[in-house]
Parts: sequence; structure tokens; C-alpha cells
Amino acid sequence: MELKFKRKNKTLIIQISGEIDHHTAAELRRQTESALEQMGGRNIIFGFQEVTFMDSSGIGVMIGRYKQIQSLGGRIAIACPNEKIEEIIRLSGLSRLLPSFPTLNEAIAYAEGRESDAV
Amino acid sequence: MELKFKRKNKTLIIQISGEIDHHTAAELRRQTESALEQMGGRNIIFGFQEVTFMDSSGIGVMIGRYKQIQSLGGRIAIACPNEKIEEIIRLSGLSRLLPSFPTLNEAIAYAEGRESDAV
Amino acid sequence: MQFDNEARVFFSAKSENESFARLFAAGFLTQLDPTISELTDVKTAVSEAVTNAIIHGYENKTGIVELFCGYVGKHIYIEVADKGKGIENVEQAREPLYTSKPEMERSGMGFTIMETFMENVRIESIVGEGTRIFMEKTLAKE
Amino acid sequence: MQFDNEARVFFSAKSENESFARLFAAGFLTQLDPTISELTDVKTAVSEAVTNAIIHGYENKTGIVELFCGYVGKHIYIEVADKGKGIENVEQAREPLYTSKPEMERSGMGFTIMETFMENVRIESIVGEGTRIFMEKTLAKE
Ligand SMILES: Nc1ncnc2c1ncn2[C@@H]1O[C@H](COP(=O)(O)OP(=O)(O)O)[C@@H](O)[C@H]1O
Ligand SMILES: Nc1ncnc2c1ncn2[C@@H]1O[C@H](COP(=O)(O)OP(=O)(O)O)[C@@H](O)[C@H]1O
Repeated sequence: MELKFKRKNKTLIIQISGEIDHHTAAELRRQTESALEQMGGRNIIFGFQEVTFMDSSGIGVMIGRYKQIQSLGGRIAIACPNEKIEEIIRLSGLSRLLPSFPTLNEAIAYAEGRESDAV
Repeated sequence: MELKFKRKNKTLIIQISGEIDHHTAAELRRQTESALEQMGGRNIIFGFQEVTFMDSSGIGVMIGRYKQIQSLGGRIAIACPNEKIEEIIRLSGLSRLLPSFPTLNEAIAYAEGRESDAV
Repeated sequence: MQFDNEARVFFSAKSENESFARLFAAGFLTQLDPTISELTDVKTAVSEAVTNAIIHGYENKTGIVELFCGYVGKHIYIEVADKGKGIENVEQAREPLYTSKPEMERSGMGFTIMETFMENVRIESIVGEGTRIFMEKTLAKE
Repeated sequence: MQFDNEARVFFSAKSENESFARLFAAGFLTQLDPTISELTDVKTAVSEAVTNAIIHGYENKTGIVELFCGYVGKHIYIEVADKGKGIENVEQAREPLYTSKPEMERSGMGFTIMETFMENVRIESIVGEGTRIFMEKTLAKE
């Protein structure tokens, strides 16, 4: 798993590539927390374009970040997950807390609270 | 493993892609024999450009074909093997019976008995 | 049971081996020419069960995880087992979102995912002796 | 022996599983970040030993092949075993170009390749009980 971090307005964008499982989830959590500290940001977008695999360990990390961010009044969104990963998110009943979007721009619009712009 | 057969003058060129092991060697042998019957040819060139793996089972098949071809006065050559495969051929002491060439053209020149053309 | 083909691996209960376990299952089953979607289903279910063996069964201490793959025709059988602490309440463990380790950011979705992506998920567990998960799946015939 | 990490697989003695055995060894050892050349050496040696178990040990009848991979630091240990017919004359078997199955177009280069690509190749064999090959290799430290 590899991570790239970018800050855009109040949103931290995390582009993930590779596989998210229990082994790599610890790293995803650690690096996301340290990026939030160093780069700041009120919202998080997880970019899934290049994620080739995710199991429920990924759900755990995202719920964890949701709890952190929500207490600051921020939002979390997922961009470009593949079908199987979207199914796992849906199964967990998280689609409302952690909505998925087919493009990064739509995810950013949601995170920044300007849904209508993107539609 | 996938095979492509082509006839050029008196030479049957067999382009191999994928892995050559005991499991696929049987198929390589069978298809080579039936191509020789159907397409004819006095010489054989095994094109190794796209061979990703070979173990000693491949050596067995090539020695087998060498014996067949030699009795007809033909030649066998190997084109574009990677370093590891060349090492296996060298280990077997076959470099003289089944010489390897870095290009298909050099292999053809050898098989057709016009080595000097290619040099 | 007489399988057309089978493979049983025993490996160290280390998180590095989770991806190896998925590769093992996928590599063995490619012989059946599954769809990418079917392969992902199996990899995901195997990943869940193997992760559970490592973090719940052995609680990240040393141990050996067993993974079995076998097939008869297009019907595949998977088993994942550990000799770890076992599950006290299997009914509760199966509930979506139930986890005994929320502090580790577990989601409690492991069994739900296994049940969604595979068929006939069966759990055999004895406290203090270990856990064995059985899963099956019939691949589409082309 | 205490390994940093280990995996032991038992699989059906079928030629389809030769590529699976290579994938198994390569997949397990990628954790050590080997060079492509080192990985190919191991895959080739494993392929030779597993093929021998299938065609010489079990003579293409049913049986189970065992493959072990383990490492301590950058030193790797491989074992391939069968419960097949065993080797009568181990000295002779090791000779380059010796094969008991020339009619199957075997080259007799299997053991020579194992010895070239790996270190300390040891053969334990009992006629009627089976054969176990031990191989080691130290990967280059970067
Ligand atoms: N192999 C196992 N050994 C012991 N307990 C287990 C095992 N697998 C699952 N469990 C128990 O079942 C619960 C639910 O498992 P699961 O649905 O996979 O969720 P999670 O792994 O996220 O906790 C775990 O929290 C644990 O208490
Ligand atoms: N697992 C085994 N069981 C029984 N005999 C074996 C086994 N492995 C090797 N042998 C014997 O050793 C000989 C030499 O093996 P090898 O060098 O690999 O060459 P090849 O496989 O081409 O015959 C074989 O022909 C066979 O007689």
C-alpha cells in the first residue's frame, strides 16, 4: 500500500494505492493521523482509484477517522471505489456517514459542503 | 503457455510465451510435432522472447526435438532466451547442439546454414 | 471428501501473511478459471478469516494458521483454522458490527462479509482450543 | 529450528500444481524483497523438486506433495517431500544428465539445477517410504 497526501482548501485528500488489509490498515491510520496534524484539514477524502483490494479492516480505519473528524464538524468521503469495495461499504451501513462518489471532484464538493455545485 | 507457429523457408519458427515446466512441456511437444507434420520444415527455432520461466522439463523437450530433427539433417536454434534460461541451457551442456542467439534473425541464419550472413 | 485438487497450508500467524494467504487461495483457484469478481469474493473472505485467526484467535501472539482450499468440479471449499482462544458466543460473533476489539478499530463486519461473499459459512469453535471456519462457493459455469 | 516466518503446504501431486508451487514460494519470499534473479533461482529449484515428486515419487499416481518455506533473516530454507517410491541410488540420481525416465523426455538436469541455483542441497530418501529434499539460500543484503 502507498499513500499520497494533498491539501485542498479545508480538505485533506489521501490517494491510496495497493491493498488495504489488517496489515496495511495500521499504516493507513498512522499516516493519516500524522498528515492531519502536520497538514491540517477539517475534511478527509480517501481516493480509492488505485486500491486493488480492501477487506473490513479498511472499514474500521475509516469509521475511526469519521469519529475524529466528525467531532470537529468535518466530513469524510470516498472517491472512485470499485464495485466490490462499494459493496463492502454498503454492507457496513456506512454509505450515509461515508458516502462514495464516482469522481474526486464530486467527493470534494460534498466534503466542502457544496454538493449542489457538482450536480 | 501459448504457442505461435510460422514457417520461413525450410525453418519452423515457434514463438513461445509464458512458462515452460513439466505441465506445459507435454503440450509444447505435442503441438511442435503436429506443426512439423502439417507445416513441414527441416529446422526448428524456438523463440524465447516471451518465455517468463523454464525449468529442466524444457531442456528435455528441446533435446527430444533435436534428436528428431538431426536425423533429417536439420538444425535447432534458440532465439532471445533471458539470462537465467541461457544459464540452464549452458548447464546442460547443450549450447553446441542447441545454440542460443540474441535475435531471431541470427537464429534463422544459423538454422539455414548461413551463419556468415548474420555476422 | 474426495477433491479434484486440494492444497492445505500452515503458516505463521503474522499480519504480513494476510496478503500471502489471499495470493495462495487466488493462485490455487485460478485453475478453475473464475471471474475476477468471484476471485475477489474468495480473497476477501479468506482475508477476513485469516485476520480473525491472527488478531482474535492468537491475539497477535505466535501461532500457526491453517488454510485449506479444495474443489470438486466448480464447487470450492475453503477452511481457515487456528488453535487459539476460541469463540465463547458464536451467535453474537456472527452479528453485523459486533466486535470484541473496538479499541483496535475493528468494524465487526468480518463474518457478515464472509457470509455475503461465500455460501454455507459454518463456524466450529471450542474455547481454549481454537476455531475452524468452513466456507463454500459454487463458481458460475461458463 | 526457530524461523522468523514459515509456511508449509500440502497439495495434490498434479502437474497443474507445479506453477502453483512456484507462486507459493515466490509469494512467501517476496516479503524478504529478493532480487528477480534470486526469486527465479528459488522458483526454478522448487519447480524441479516438485516435478520430481510428482513424476518420479508418485509416478503420476495420486499422492500429496509437501513444500516448506521458512527464513531467518535473509537465509531461506526450502523443503520438498513426497511419500512416494524413494530413490535407490542417491549418488547416481545427483549426476548431471542421469534420468530413470528418458522415455518421458526427462533431461536428468533437475538435481544439477537445484545445486546450481541453491546452496546445501541435501537428499533424504528411503525406498518405499519417500523422499525429502532440503535446500538453502542466503539472499544478498541490500
Ligand atoms: N478466530 C477467532 N478466534 C477467536 N475469536 C474470534 C475469531 N474470529 C472471530 N472472533 C470473534 O468474533 C468477533 C466478530 O468477528 P468479525 O465479524 O470478523 O469482526 P471483527 O474482526 O471486526 O471483530 C470478533 O470480534 C471476535 O470476538
Ligand atoms: N522425488 C523422487 N522420488 C523418486 N525418485 C526421484 C525423485 N527425485 C529424483 N528421483 C530420481 O533421480 C533421477 C534424477 O533426477 P533429476 O536430476 O531431477 O532428473 P530428471 O527429473 O530429469 O529425471 C530421476 O530420474 C529419478 O530416478
